[in-house]
Amino acid sequence: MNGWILAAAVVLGGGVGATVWGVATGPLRRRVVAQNLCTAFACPALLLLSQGYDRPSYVDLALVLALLGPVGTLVFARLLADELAADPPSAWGLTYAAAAVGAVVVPALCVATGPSRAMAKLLVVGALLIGGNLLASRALSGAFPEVRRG
Amino acid sequence: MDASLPLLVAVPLLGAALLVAGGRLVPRPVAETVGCAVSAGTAALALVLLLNSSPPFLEWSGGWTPVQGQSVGIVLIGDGPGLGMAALASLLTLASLAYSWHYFDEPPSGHAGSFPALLLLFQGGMCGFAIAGDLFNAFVWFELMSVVAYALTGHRVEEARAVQGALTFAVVTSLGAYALLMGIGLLYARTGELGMHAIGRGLDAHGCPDALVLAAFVLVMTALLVKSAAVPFHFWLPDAHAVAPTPVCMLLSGVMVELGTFGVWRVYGTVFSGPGGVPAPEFERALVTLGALTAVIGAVMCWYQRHIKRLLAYSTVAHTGLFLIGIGVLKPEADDGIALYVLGHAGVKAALFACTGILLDRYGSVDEHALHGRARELKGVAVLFVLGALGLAGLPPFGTALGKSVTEEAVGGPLTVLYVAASAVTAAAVLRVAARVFGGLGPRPETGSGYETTGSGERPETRHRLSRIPDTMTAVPAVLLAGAVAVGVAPGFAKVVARAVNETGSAGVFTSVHWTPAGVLLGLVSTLLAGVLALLAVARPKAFAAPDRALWLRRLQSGHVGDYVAWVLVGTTVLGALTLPGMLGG
Amino acid sequence: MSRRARLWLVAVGGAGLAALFVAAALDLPAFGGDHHPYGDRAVHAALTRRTANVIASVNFDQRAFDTLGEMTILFAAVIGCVILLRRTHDEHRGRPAPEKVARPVRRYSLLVLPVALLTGLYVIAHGQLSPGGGFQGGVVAATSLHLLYLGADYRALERVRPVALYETGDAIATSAYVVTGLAGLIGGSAFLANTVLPYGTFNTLSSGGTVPLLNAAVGMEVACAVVVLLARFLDQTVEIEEGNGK
Amino acid sequence: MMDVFPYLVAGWVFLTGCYGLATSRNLIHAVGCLSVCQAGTYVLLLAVGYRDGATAPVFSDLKPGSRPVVDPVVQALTLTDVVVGATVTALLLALVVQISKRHGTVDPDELSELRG
Amino acid sequence: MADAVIVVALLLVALSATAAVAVRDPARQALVLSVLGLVLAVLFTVLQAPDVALSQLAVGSALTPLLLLLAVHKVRRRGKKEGHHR
Repeated sequence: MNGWILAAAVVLGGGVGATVWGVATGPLRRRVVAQNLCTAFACPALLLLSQGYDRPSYVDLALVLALLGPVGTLVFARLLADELAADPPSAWGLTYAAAAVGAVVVPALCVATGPSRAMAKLLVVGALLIGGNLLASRALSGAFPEVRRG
Repeated sequence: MDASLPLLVAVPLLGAALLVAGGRLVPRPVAETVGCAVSAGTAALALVLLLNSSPPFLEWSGGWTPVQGQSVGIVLIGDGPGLGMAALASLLTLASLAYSWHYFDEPPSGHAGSFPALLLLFQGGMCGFAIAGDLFNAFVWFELMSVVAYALTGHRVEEARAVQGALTFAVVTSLGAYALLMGIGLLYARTGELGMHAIGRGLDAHGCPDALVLAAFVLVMTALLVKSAAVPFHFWLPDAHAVAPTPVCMLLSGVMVELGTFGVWRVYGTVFSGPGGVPAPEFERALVTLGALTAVIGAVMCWYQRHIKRLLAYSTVAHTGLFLIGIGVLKPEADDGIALYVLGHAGVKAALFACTGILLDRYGSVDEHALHGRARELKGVAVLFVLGALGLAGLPPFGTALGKSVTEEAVGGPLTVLYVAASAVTAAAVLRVAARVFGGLGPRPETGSGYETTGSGERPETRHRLSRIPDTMTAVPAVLLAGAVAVGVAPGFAKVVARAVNETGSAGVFTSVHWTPAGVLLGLVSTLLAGVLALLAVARPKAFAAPDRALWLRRLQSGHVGDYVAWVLVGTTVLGALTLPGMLGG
Repeated sequence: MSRRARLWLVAVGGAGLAALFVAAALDLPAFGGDHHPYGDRAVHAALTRRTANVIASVNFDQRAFDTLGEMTILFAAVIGCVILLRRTHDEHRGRPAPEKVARPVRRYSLLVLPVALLTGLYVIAHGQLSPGGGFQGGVVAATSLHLLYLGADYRALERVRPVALYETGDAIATSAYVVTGLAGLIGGSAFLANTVLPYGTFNTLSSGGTVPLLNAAVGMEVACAVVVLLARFLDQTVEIEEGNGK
Repeated sequence: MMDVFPYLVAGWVFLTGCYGLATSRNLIHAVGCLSVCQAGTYVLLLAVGYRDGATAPVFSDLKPGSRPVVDPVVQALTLTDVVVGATVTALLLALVVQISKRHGTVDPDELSELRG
Repeated sequence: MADAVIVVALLLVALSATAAVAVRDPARQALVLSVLGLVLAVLFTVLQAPDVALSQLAVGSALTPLLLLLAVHKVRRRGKKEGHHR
């Protein structure tokens, strides 16, 4: 057992566990936020696991998740827009907390890997993850002025 | 020669892919011709391989022949029964392609090739399942066959019944497939192998059977029994077969259901028949019990139907029950009989569906009551329909009669009575339909609205209602019936079939199969019984068609997906309970 | 059947199956055990064929026949969906109203689209080396195209997505897989035999003989198939309306 | 406990899916339940192939033979299974969409055809 | 000790699978299913099956929820329209 895996277990048990509970109960606005946060917690956990197992190739998983996770949330934001407009979610505290997990994990891993191609990949994953999550979160809360497009 | 075994799958798949790729560019007749040609080519290949399959051979896909008895590849079995089923599936696909030739419903624009392509994929899936010697590979082809069948069943999306039947079919069969996968997982955990023979050896090496073997057996059999529609896994079948387009019904009832039965035979024979598997008495108890129940319920429900396709679907259920009994008794003679019975039944049942399709396309209804006397003008179709009914009853010299009589002698005792009764009742129901619809005999039945599915309100499957019956649509059932007769009378054919079955099935015990006076007599008895029952039903509709007595049984067939899933769960438990007693001692 | 009766059936059947399964689980070899004869043989076989990702070797070489079935299932499902979700006689095509999209969402989508597409291609191309392969990469690539639907609108998506072309691509990729298999039969020893091409150098893009070819065929097939599937569903949701009169 | 726990989870997931399928009041929900059933099969297969202290048999960043590896065969099987699951889900949803058009409902209790 | 993370992942899978069945509204179920897909991917990773995890991510996080939601949308839109006609 090394510290990386332990950290991953904590992130999974605490963060993802809470989102599973959040997505299963409560009003719709809470559920969509939980779904979004699930990506935000699972992705750092995958990065930690990759480091813990000493398998750099597992980083691909986190990369794909960082790309597709927010896309999934945007799908929900788009297709559930009517229901969400009536009762917009807003959980900025939690969103920033989740983003912070990513923001802590990625630099820590960068330090562990040292400057290399792997580190560039990690940074890309981190940027995609945090950017995507904040954006998806804002899209859910309907904070954007809407633009009509021809 | 042996290396061409995978082509049985590859050729139809390639044909289907090309049809879809080029379907946009070519007109419909070209697409249909290509479909027929590919299907016929595959059938020819299957027949050639079948003729060369003595002694049976194994083919390793990807050239991974075993090193020191172990391989990492997928094994395909080229033996008589497997190749026979592949040939049967291919020939029936050809028949249904010919039947749908030019007349079947208009394809969506730009997709002229999609219906023949789906039939070819179906053929590929069935051939793959028939020759699979690897349990997971069998799952893959099982799933391909199922996925294509769902799409084909729901093909007429404008029919409310079609989409509902297709969904029920899809949910129940998929659940069965996932059960099969759980079973594969358990077997892989125990033996670390996927080839059927390899798993069998692994189980034997482990010693006496235990709960794991029992659970794996139940889960694997659940999938195959769902496919072969044994009670209580059978509920999807009438719903799906009654709503599928006629050419598809011919395939579903004619060979897909029988492939499930074949799968039971194959998997038991290769995986579970050794000392580490399921003991023979337990297997026999489970299969004969379920088979008898299936035959009885299928026959009773068949009798009470007025939707003609649904009636035929229930007769398939009844006959599957008879097949399962024959396989369950584990006697070489019964296996031979069932092989012949399946061949004859495929021809007869497909022909009956084809005739019903003509009724649907001509009159826009498949309701026995509404069609009363309306089809008097269709003399030729009437003859074919009656011949089909007699074949179903087991009138010599139909192949069904030969197969049935051989099996009856093998099973003996009360089961023989069941064989006679089930085939007589289902045939009587079909004869009753013939008398009313084509002959206009008896009083016009009342069109009450009980708890039942009527056959009216169905739309023809052709572009317009047919005013003249095209020759292809009558020629196909005629050829199929001729084939069913040929199974019974072609000199030496029965011996060849028996030899091919025994070579793989019965560890070197060879039996001789031929007509016997007793068998002929039993065939005549069941035909006579069918005729008498049908006449009485036509003459005294009130006394014989009182559905109230069977209402509780009919209520079980509720068309509700949840009910059917619940029955599947109950079925697994029953199967487990039936198999359990002898396994406890070990 | 009443809901109550059904619940009873589920309870009885479920309890039986659960008991059976628990009994079986107790007889299973302990989790994490060391007995994997087939697995060990597969690893050995993959290394002799110089394929770094053993799963790719199992999928596209040792058990390539299974993958043929798997991709055919997908192919069949696509044809099935095209047929099941066709526009019927009583329906007509409506003109979808332009969707409102927030500007940041649009920017994000258009920015991520090329990244996701590249990632998909990368995952396909490295299928025989690192985790991934035709299926995973194909889904990612096809999903990325639909960022256009999220970021711009349905009509923008339709412009880059001639469905007919993707249907043909799907069919061509499927035939390519079968034809590669036939090449193994004609030029080598057996159907789908990986003996036609040299095995190359371990852990490079061209290693593994026909594995990269089959992998690419599956990638193309899956990408096209997912695009067509989603197109059918989007078509139903966005465009097709039921007409009141004909 | 750890020896059988993963298998029990697989069984639980499978049976839960079956329960949901049987009691579902909405066909789209039923399709979701079917995919839960299938998740049970994934868990079982991968649990069967696991080996203590081993890593994935992917040698792009690993020297062959340097560490024990888990069973690749079950992973290939599960991969096939995932694909099959996705396609079956799509096909079933297509049928549900048509059912809602033709029957005007997706509640299985209200589908009144095909009885008896 | 390396088992701890496996146990956590298994528990998460069991919980979210139960939730996916218990949540009866299809749109909300789609949300739970997307989380289930993600949790399964994590489980596959800890069971050392990155290939399967990757395909589960690709299918479970975006594709299946999109299909489910599109179906829900279509069915609901129909329901609304019918309500207007009656």
